[in-house]
Formats: sequence, C-alpha cells, structure tokens
Amino acid sequence: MSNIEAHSPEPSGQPSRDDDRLDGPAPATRPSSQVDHLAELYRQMLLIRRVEEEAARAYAQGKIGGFLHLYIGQEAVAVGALSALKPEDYVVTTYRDHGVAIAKGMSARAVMAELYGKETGCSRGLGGSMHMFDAKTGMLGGHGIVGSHIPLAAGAAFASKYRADGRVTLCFFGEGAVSIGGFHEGVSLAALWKLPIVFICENNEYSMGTPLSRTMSVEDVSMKALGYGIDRDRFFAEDVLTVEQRIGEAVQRARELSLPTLVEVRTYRFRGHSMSDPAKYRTAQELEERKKKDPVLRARTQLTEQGFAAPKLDQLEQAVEAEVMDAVKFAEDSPEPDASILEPTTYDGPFAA
Amino acid sequence: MSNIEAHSPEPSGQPSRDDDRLDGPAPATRPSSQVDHLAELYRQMLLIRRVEEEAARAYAQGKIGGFLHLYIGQEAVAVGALSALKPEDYVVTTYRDHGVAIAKGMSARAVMAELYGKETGCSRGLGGSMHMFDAKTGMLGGHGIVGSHIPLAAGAAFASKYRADGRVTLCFFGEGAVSIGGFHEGVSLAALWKLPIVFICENNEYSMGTPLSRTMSVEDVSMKALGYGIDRDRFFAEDVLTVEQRIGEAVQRARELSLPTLVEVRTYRFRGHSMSDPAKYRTAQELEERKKKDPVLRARTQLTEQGFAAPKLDQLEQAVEAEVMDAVKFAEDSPEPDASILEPTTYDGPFAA
Amino acid sequence: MARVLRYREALREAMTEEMERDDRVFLMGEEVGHYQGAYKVSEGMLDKFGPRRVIDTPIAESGFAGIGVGAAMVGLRPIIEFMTWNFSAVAFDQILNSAAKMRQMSGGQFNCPIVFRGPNASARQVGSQHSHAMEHFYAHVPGLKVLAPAFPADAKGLMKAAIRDDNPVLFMESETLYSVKGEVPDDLDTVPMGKAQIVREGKDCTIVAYSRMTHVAIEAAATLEKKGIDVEIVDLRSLRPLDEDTIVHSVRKTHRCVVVHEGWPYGGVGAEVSDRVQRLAFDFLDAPVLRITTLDVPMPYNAKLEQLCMPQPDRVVSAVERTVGKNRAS
Amino acid sequence: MARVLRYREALREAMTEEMERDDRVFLMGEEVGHYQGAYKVSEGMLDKFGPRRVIDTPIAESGFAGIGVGAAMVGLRPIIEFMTWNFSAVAFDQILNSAAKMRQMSGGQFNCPIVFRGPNASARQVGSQHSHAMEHFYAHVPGLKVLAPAFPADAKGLMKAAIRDDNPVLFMESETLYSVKGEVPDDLDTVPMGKAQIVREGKDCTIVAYSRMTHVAIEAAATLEKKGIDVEIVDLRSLRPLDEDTIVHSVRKTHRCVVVHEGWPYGGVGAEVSDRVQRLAFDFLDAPVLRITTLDVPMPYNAKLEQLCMPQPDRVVSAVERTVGKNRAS
Ligand SMILES: Cc1ncc(C[n+]2csc(CCOP(=O)(O)OP(=O)(O)O)c2C)c(N)n1
Ligand SMILES: Cc1ncc(C[n+]2csc(CCOP(=O)(O)OP(=O)(O)O)c2C)c(N)n1
Ligand SMILES: [Mg+2]
Ligand SMILES: [Mg+2]
Repeated sequence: MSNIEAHSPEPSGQPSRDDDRLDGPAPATRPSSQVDHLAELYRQMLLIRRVEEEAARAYAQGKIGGFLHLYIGQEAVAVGALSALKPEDYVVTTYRDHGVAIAKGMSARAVMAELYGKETGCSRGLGGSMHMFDAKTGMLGGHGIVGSHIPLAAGAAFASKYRADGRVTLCFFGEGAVSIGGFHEGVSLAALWKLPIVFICENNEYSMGTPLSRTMSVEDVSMKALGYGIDRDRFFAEDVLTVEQRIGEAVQRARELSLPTLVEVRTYRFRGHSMSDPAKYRTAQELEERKKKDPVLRARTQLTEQGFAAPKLDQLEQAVEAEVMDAVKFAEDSPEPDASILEPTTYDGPFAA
Repeated sequence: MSNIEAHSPEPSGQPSRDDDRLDGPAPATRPSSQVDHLAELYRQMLLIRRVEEEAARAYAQGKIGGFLHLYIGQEAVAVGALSALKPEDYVVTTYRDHGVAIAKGMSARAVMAELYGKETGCSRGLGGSMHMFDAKTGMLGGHGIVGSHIPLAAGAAFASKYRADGRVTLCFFGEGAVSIGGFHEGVSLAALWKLPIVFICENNEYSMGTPLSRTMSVEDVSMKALGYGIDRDRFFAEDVLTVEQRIGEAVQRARELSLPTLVEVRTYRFRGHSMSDPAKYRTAQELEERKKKDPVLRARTQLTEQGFAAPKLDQLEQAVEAEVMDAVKFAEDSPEPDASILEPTTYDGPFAA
Repeated sequence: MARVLRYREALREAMTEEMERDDRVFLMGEEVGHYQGAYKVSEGMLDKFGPRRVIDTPIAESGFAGIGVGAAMVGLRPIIEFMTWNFSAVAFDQILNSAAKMRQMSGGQFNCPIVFRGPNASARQVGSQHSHAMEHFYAHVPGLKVLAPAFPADAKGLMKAAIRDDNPVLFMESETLYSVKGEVPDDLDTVPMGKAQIVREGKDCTIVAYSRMTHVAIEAAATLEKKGIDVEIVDLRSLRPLDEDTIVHSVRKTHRCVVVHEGWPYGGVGAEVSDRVQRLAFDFLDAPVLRITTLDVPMPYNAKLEQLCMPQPDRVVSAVERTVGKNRAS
Repeated sequence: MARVLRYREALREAMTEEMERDDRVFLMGEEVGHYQGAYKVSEGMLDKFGPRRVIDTPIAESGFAGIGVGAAMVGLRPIIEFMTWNFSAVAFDQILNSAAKMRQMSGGQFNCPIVFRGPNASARQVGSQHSHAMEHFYAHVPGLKVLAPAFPADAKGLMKAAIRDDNPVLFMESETLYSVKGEVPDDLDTVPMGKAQIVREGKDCTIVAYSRMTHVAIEAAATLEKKGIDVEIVDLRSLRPLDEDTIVHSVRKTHRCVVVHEGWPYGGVGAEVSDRVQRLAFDFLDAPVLRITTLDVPMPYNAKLEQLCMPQPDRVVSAVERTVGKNRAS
C-alpha cells in the first residue's frame, strides 16, 4: 500500500494519520478454505450492516448531520466486488459510500468518526457521510455530484496505464447516473483509451423516488456497452460469491488486457434514499419481498448449511458487534477538528474578508 | 409560418423584419415532375456552394471576420434532409450552419449580410457565421458549443409534443459531438419521452484535425442508438435524393409515431475545419478521391442524364449566380448595426460601469 | 386581507396560479412530480396539473435545462427546478451559453422566457459540494436576471413576475427558508424585479442583505439596537438587475455600509455592492464598506466548523460596530 | 543572457522543461498532438514526447478534465488544455466540485496538482459564445489558483510554478497575446504565484490590470504622459491569490485607482480589487476606484460593436482623467 504513498504528489500532501485508521480487515487476503472465505465476506457485510444501523440511530439522536445514504441491502455488491481486488487497486464511488469504504479496508472507527464529524474520521470530519476517502487503502471517495466521479475513476485508471502499475480501478454508481453526461464521457474515454477499469452500475431500481422505468428508455442498463464497444455483464447481487466471481472476470479483463467492462449489478436498498426519505413510492409488499433476499442473511444461512460451526459464527458476530460498539465509542470520544484545519487544506492565499 | 409567430413568446420578442429577408426558395414545395424536383434541390445546393465560395473570398479580403466554417462538400445533407420537412418544422444545427439556414429557406442576402456583420443580416450582425437564426423559417440556430444545441433541439421537439402541433425537429451535429455529454443527455431524454425529432450526425470523418478513429471506440456512430432503444439509419450522402428519402422515413416516424431516430449520414468536407485550417492532417489524394463524389456535380450530371434541358439548366445556374451576386452587393451596401441595438437585446438593468 | 404562508407554499401558489393562467407554463425537474418535490415545494402539483405539465426528469441537468431553453425559444414558458442550485454546475454551459445568449445572438428573434429555480447556498452539514451560493456566478452574466427573496410575499410576487418575464430568470430559494412564515396579501399579483426594499429604517449604518441573510441582518439589528446603534436594512430581493439607487440613497443617509451574504467573498455580489457604493456614495462614506460572507474555504461537514464559516449575526454586529467606530480621517 | 520569445513559445518551453524534468507531467487536450495545437502552443511536443504524454482527446471537456483530476489524485501532474476557456463551461462542475474541493473534502489526503490552461477572453469577432473572460467565475472559488500573465517571461515562469504546485491552477492565456514577443532570461526558473509587479512607476494614479489589458494600460499610460498625467501600472499576473499588498501600497502612494480587465463588470475581479482598495486604502483615496471592463452585454459579432464593447486605451485614459480630476469633498 506504500505504493500509493509513493505515487502521491508530495509527502506534505499526506498528513500523518492515526494508526487506528488502519485497523479492520485486509479485504483481499484469501483464507485457505472456501467456507472461511465466505465467512470473511459475511463478516464484512455484517460489519457494514451494523455500522449503518448504528449510524441511523446516531442520526436520529442528532449526533450525525447532513445527508446519510444507507447501503443496507446492497452489501453484497461492495463486499463481493472489492474482494476481487488487490489492496493497491483503486475504488471510486458515490455519496452512498460506507459499504465500499469498509469493504476496501477502512476501519469502522474511521467511518463512524467521520459521520460524527470528528477529527479522527477518515476525512478528519470535513467530508462527512458522502465524502469518505482513504489514501492508504486506495479509496478515492465518496462523491456527491451524480456522474461526476465516473471521469475521476477513469482518471485513476488512466494513471495506472500511464505508469503501467498493474492496478485496476472499480467505479460504482447508481442506475440514475446513467442518464447524465459524466457517465457517457467517462465510459467513452475509458473505452477509446482501453483503460483498466470496471464500471459497476448498482441498479437498485430507484433513483430517489423514481423507478428505472421513468429514467431510461432501455431498462437493461448494460445495453449501453454496445454503443461503446466494451464488454458487459448483468446479474443479481443476492449471492456475494457470485458478485465476487463475476466482477472478478471483469477485473481480470482490466488487469490482463487493459479493457473496461460495464457491469450492471441488480440490487435493492432496504432503506429510503437518505434518512429524510420515507420511501412512499414503493409498497410494503415490494420491500418485504426483497428483504427475503437479504444478501447478509443469505450468506449466514449458506455458512450454517456449509457446516461453519455455530460457536465460530457466534464468535464472529460478537467480534463484529464489539468492533461496531468500539467504533461508536471511539467516535463519541474523539475530538472535533479545530478551525486551524481549514486553512492548510485549502489554498494558502489570504482570506478575502 | 405565422404558426411560429403565434407560438412565440411575445410579439415584442419578434422585431419586424426586412421583407427581403424572406426571399429565396420555399424548400418544401414539391414541383410536379421528379426532374424538376431534383433541379430544385440542385439549385439549392448550388446556391449554398456559391454563397460559401463568395464568403470565402470576402473572408480573404477581410470583409468577414471571426470563424467561418464552410459546408462545401456536405450540401446534399442539408438540402436533402430539409427537403423532407414542412415549412413549419424546426431545425437546429452547429456553427457550420450556412447550408442548413439556406436549405430551410433563409435568403442568400440574409446569410451574406450576417457574415458581413450588417444590420440586415439574419441575426442583425450580432451573431455572425456561427449563429444564423430565422424565426420565420423555423431555423433555431447556429450554435457554437459542441453538443449543447442537441438538448435545445430536443426542447423544440418537446414543445411540439406538448402543444401537439405536429411539427418535427431536425437536429444536425458532427461526429465529433457524439463524445460529449450534451449528445447523451439530449438523445436519452428524447428517447425516454418519445419526442418527434431526428438526430442527424453528419459524419464527415474529421473533428477538426482528428479522424473518427481517434475519437470513438465504435466507428459506426449509429450503434449508439442501441443503448437508447431508438431507431437508427446510416448511409452515404452523395445522392441528395437518397438523403431526402432516408431522412424522410425518420421524419415520418417522428411525425406519425412521435419517435426519435439517430441517423448517421456519411459525408466529407472539402475545405478545412475553418478558414484558418490548412487541413494538413489529410492527404491530397484522399481529398481528390472524395471530390470525385461531389454531390453538387453529381446532381448536375443526373439532371442532364435525365434530360433536363441545357437552356433551363443554364437559366437556373445564371439565376443562382445573380442571386449570389445580389446577396454580396446587398451585404456590401447594407448599414452596420448601431450601438443602440445592444441594449434592448439584453437585460434592461443598469450598466454596472 | 392577508394570509400567513410558508415560503414553500408561497412559491407553490405562484407557480400554480401562473400555470392556471397560462398553458404555456410547465414545471420540470427531478422528483417534482410523484415524489412531490425533494423539498415539497411542488407538493400536489402533479395531481392538479397532470404529467403533461409537471414533469419528472432523469438526472440530466444540462439535458433538461437545454430542453427548457429550446422549448422557451419556440414559445413555451418553462419552470426548471434544480433539486438544489449546486447541481446547476453541470448545466452551467446551458445557462451561460444558451439561455443568456439566445436573445442577443439571434438578433432579438428568440428570447428565452424561462425560470430556473431551486434551493441555494448552505443547508445543514451537507458538505462542500452541496453548499454553494451559486448566485455569485450567475449575477455576473448579462442576459440573466437573478432573484433571491427573503420573505414569502416577495417569493410569491417575484416568482409570478419571473414566470411572466421574457428573459431567463434564476430564482434562488433556500432550504432553510422554506418553512419560514410570512403574511401574503390575498390580492398580491407580481412584485417588480430590480427593486430592493428597506425592511428596517435606521440612521447609523446600512446593512445590505438578501435571502436568508436578510433574517440574519434583522437579528443583528436587534442586538445593535440594544447597543444604541440604529441600522437600516436594505433587502435586495433582486441581484441582477441590482437596485443601486435604493442602496446608494440609504448609504448617503447613513454614511456607512456592511454587506452580508452567503457564499465566498472574492468577486461576489458583495464585491459588486461594495464597488457601487464606494463609487456612487464616495463623498458620503465615513468608513469603508465591509463584507460579511461565508469564509473563503470549501464548506466543511463538521457542524461547528460549518457555523464558523457561515455569516452569523455576531459577525454582522461586530462589523457594524467597526464601521460605526471608524471616522474618516481628513 | 536573455532571448526574445513569443508568449506561445514561452509557454511551450515551460511545459517542455517541466515534462523533461518530471515524468508525472503530461499534456492532454483537443488537437494538442497531431494538429500541433489549435493555436500552436504545443507545436512539436507530440514528436518530442510521444502519444503517451501528449494526448489528443475527443470533444469531452468534463470527461478529460475529470480524468485529469482523477490522475492528479493518484500522483500524476496533468496539464489539461481547453482549446479555449469558453469550453470549460461544460467542465465547470469538475473544476468547482472535484478539483477545488478534493483536498479539503478528503481531509487533506488527496491534493490535486493539475494545471488547466488555454486562451481566454475575446479573440476577434468570434461571437458571444466564444468571447468569455472565464477568470471572473474561477477567481471566486477557494481551492483554485488563477493566473493571467501579460508577458512571455511571466508566462514561462508562472507556468513552471503552476506545474510544480500541488493545487489546481487555472492558467489564462490569450489568443491575442500568443504572438507577443518579450525577453526571457535564459536562467529563468519559476516566477512566484501571488505576486503582482509594477510595470510602470508613477505618482498620479494606479492602474491595475492583467493579461492583455496590461498592454492596453501601457498604451493608455503613454497617452496620459503626454497629457502630463503620470500613472503607475500594477500588473497582477496572479488573480487568486491576489497580491493586495502591492495594489494597496501603490494606491496609498497615488491616492487613485482604475482597474482594467476584459469580461463583465458585475462581481468580476475588478469588483474584488475595488472592494479591497476602498477597504484597505480608504483614508488614502482621493477619488472612487473606477473599473474599465467589457460592456455588460453578450459580445456582438460585428467588428465595430465588438471594439465598442471591449476595454480600449481611450476609455482607460478618460477614466484616469476623471479620477485625477476628482478631489475628495471634505
Ligand atoms: C448532478 C446531480 N443531480 C442531482 C443530485 C441529487 N441526487 C443525489 S442522489 C440522487 C439519486 C441517484 O440515484 P441512483 O444514481 O440510482 O443512485 P442510488 O441513490 O440509487 O444509489 C439524486 C437525484 C446530485 N447529487 N447530483
Ligand atoms: C464544447 C466544445 N469544445 C470544443 C469546441 C471547439 N470545436 C469547434 S468545432 C470542433 C470540432 C467538431 O467536429 P465535428 O463535431 O465532427 O463537426 P464538424 O466540424 O466536422 O462539422 C471543435 C473541437 C467547441 N466549439 N465546443
Ligand atoms: Mg438507484
Ligand atoms: Mg466532423
């Protein structure tokens, strides 16, 4: 990972970071047995789920402000996809970024502290929920303008090709982003220049309150690949191992052939668009139906079916619980950033007033 | 055409116009015989060709300034396409707009006077070569930012659907515009909302000095239609009647079914991108090859082959020549706009300095 | 007679009345219909007018902004909602190059009767990409009109005027104002654009403000009154055209001026006001014009830092005290 | 020793030297390679550095601006050319929301060492969509640096400084300056950003200008000298950060100030300078600060009207005469 440091503009640009920021799972370490591997993916999904449930609670208590877009229901996408990467690979995503951040290796502490706006947060309390960044794990954010991060991701992939560093970039976005220019320009250029990138459209069927049918004339998002002459894939993300395997194929295409792929992953968010959204635009039945396919529960069931011992499972879940509670306490106890942080992180000219 | 007036925001918004602005051919009047029809299309193409040749000369003499993007070599596209429209239909195009303006019914006088920056120009000398507008003939401009006029065209088509006025909008753009967000957003929305519009990509193989192969990963531009689920067509524009017929099909689809079509018309420009471009990026042989397929000459040959009498042809060409010379003289003799024109065409607040 | 309405309701009434009056007027934007508006400004309008006139869009601001301009060119009168003005950044070109230029570059043939509207400036802890005061970019541009009312009555009257105007009008609302209540006369028609109003008369110093900052100025005025300082507050309402007469007339009386707005200081609306005041009231000024603005940094997420960056009544109070304390050396 | 170079050549030398010294630096834009640059600034660079480092792009400004920012985040140092700054309007969001915000919103983890460059402001009769002075939009934004040198030596030295800086730097050139010649010291390395320079010393009035307008100011100064008026000219070179010390120091000496720039007046760089001068030199001013700018209208195509709209030496002369004629009432 020091690679990333090596390529970062100036040491000065990288303020020293609290070591606790680097705890948490190393996502791409492959355990010997497949069951243990599934257990690790389950652990990550559960961690994301629990971190967000606690975040929702803290939000209700007014300890977290602004927008909070929960990933609950979509965990298999980030965990499966990131598990197909190497630690030095890059990832770029939207404002719905907690899952991706944790799956890429960010600690629950760094995420929770950021949500609390604390100095120990991944972005030192300046970014918040929508702007999770971590130079050490190759997490390039957390971006708030729909579509605008897609060219940024292509830029990271461009840099990898320019330096021949063998890295792959994953770019996540929602199906609502496919209608905007940033998607078109980012994918066009990646296709033209054969960049090592995988475009992952998380089709959760809604863009805020708008169903896919009212945002796109072609409901199969992956069809867009035809216009760019790149490979495409499309599947449901209920099974985390399926996600890992299918994204893995695209990652391999990127790494070995330096070719981009557009992958439409079909998923569903169990919560509203953000905390302020009561999600009146969908029926309770629809939601219940989809919750039956909860990827976290599914992985858990698979584990028990595959004979993952109950005590081990219990231990794993308690460890996750402990990690989450520790993260909350850490966030609560951490100091707020001081005003002095504002100046050095912006241009060093004189204030105008 | 008074229709357009009826729908325009306020009479006040439509300053009274010199009648001479309305001379020139009514593009969609169908002469009885097919030969006479071809003769009319030939007349329009020749008029465009000669107006631009004279404009190039005046430019060299410093009588025309700024950018001058000639349409020479592409005349069959505008003339064939516009001939498939009704007078009240709308057209929107790029900075390479003289051909479209004339084919839609703008007079040579109005075009030449605009190029000279005179008050009698179609845009009263304020727009220049890139910004030819004519409310009376439904010519919605002449736009300078690549791709940005595509949503405007979709907006005109949106208005037609909103008012159920039965109009169709044609939108012209170069193959270089297909990589930009404006193309994607304009076409996406037109496809989603089923707008009565025809997107005509004039693929002249170069975007300034860049050949198509270096701007797009898929050389068949019409393939983009697949991602939007709209109809597509693709053909060479050497024969003006072919253009008329093929665009006619798309126009019919727009008018009768309110469905958009993406049409890639393959053409070639004989001059540089603009007057300042020596076009070193292509070989003399390539240019000579393409000039053999000059659509204007081809139409003339067809006419003689089809027995269009030499005296009539002679008469037609002399009439065009007279019209062009009259336009030049008109432009030379016309007054420059007075500074007083600036204020009323902009907001009426106080100047700040 | 008058009723008490929320800012949000005043806007809704204005749009509804204009749509009832003129079929050419329609509302288009993200979540304006089925979702009833991201901030509920258009609540109920889809039911009332149907999907032909209340149109939900995909996320494609430059696309639907451009569609609005194209529709306006041929005679419709679109109201385009940006879910927030921050997102107009991706449609910047359509506003700068299409909407603002159309009338002049067509020699007066095509004007562009369109309203762009939505919440502007800071909300609460929404971070650096979602807290822009975009009026500072747009007020710079001839061919546009830019409005930023502070009260429900002005919001209603100016919105009606904007919809009837033949120029592109950018209407700056505020998430933090939507629930603010105010009296709205039953017979209110349009409020003229380009006219500021004195919301508090005073003799010691002129405070120029608009949108939410007018309320901050009023709060500061109360504190200053206790300190024996009597300020006059000019609520601009309209940023372009700018009512320099009202500003200058007030400053010639008070001899002092403080401008308050959200957004960064460099070349903002405040800089423009400052220039006009020093130019047109030069001999009347007893102290330099001071500006209280959002600090010159990207907006931080942390709540305390965000409040620190934003203009607060106490900063306005101390600025006024500084100007009142100052006496011209001569 | 020094050589005489054209502005265009000075820029090319700066980019070439920095690319030779640092493999992380590359040039990307429309027609920068095979075509040798729309305005020949990058002539010969493709042959010298090859297609890996001199990259022709399709027409997709927001796409390649974003690619530049993404590449800068992970350690490259892109130079992104906009064929003209007008076209940055379609990439506005990437500059405002990605480039300017990245460092702060990532808590200082990702800075953005990128240079955006190209010709800015008016050319000749290119019409309203192609004549924008875009610096007025960007100078407003914290997180960006904005440069606008007038002379070849500054163009070279500032371009080298910009490429080595870890912040996004916007470099404003001018089609009408590319062929201007000037002495460039052989040993010239970087010229510091944020420092203005006095290009003419004088005692009667300070003229603040930058880019092409510095040359207009010099022309006006010659005329004024004949009339017995001795002006001092401050060439800003850097718009953000703005060297207010040099400006204020000069005005405290001359007691008068005229700001000259292309682009519209409302909330432009001139308004900012005007505000700082009236605030920081209040007791020294004998006359209001005046601004000479492009008239507040979209740029017309007609040659005479275009010249009428643009700042001309004679307008600068009469503005200076007005300020010098004025004496503070007291
Ligand atoms: C350019 C832009 N327009 C609008 C918004 C407001 N907005 C934020 S998220 C969102 C919906 C995005 O839906 P989708 O892309 O499907 O992602 P999801 O939220 O479902 O994960 C909208 C409209 C924005 N952030 N940026
Ligand atoms: C957004 C934008 N970027 C760049 C330019 C400069 N430019 C004008 S025309 C042109 C080439 C367009 O080529 P194409 O779309 O193929 O149309 P053609 O000129 O061949 O008719 C370019 C790069 C522009 N006008 N707008
Ligand atoms: Mg979605
Ligand atoms: Mg072309």
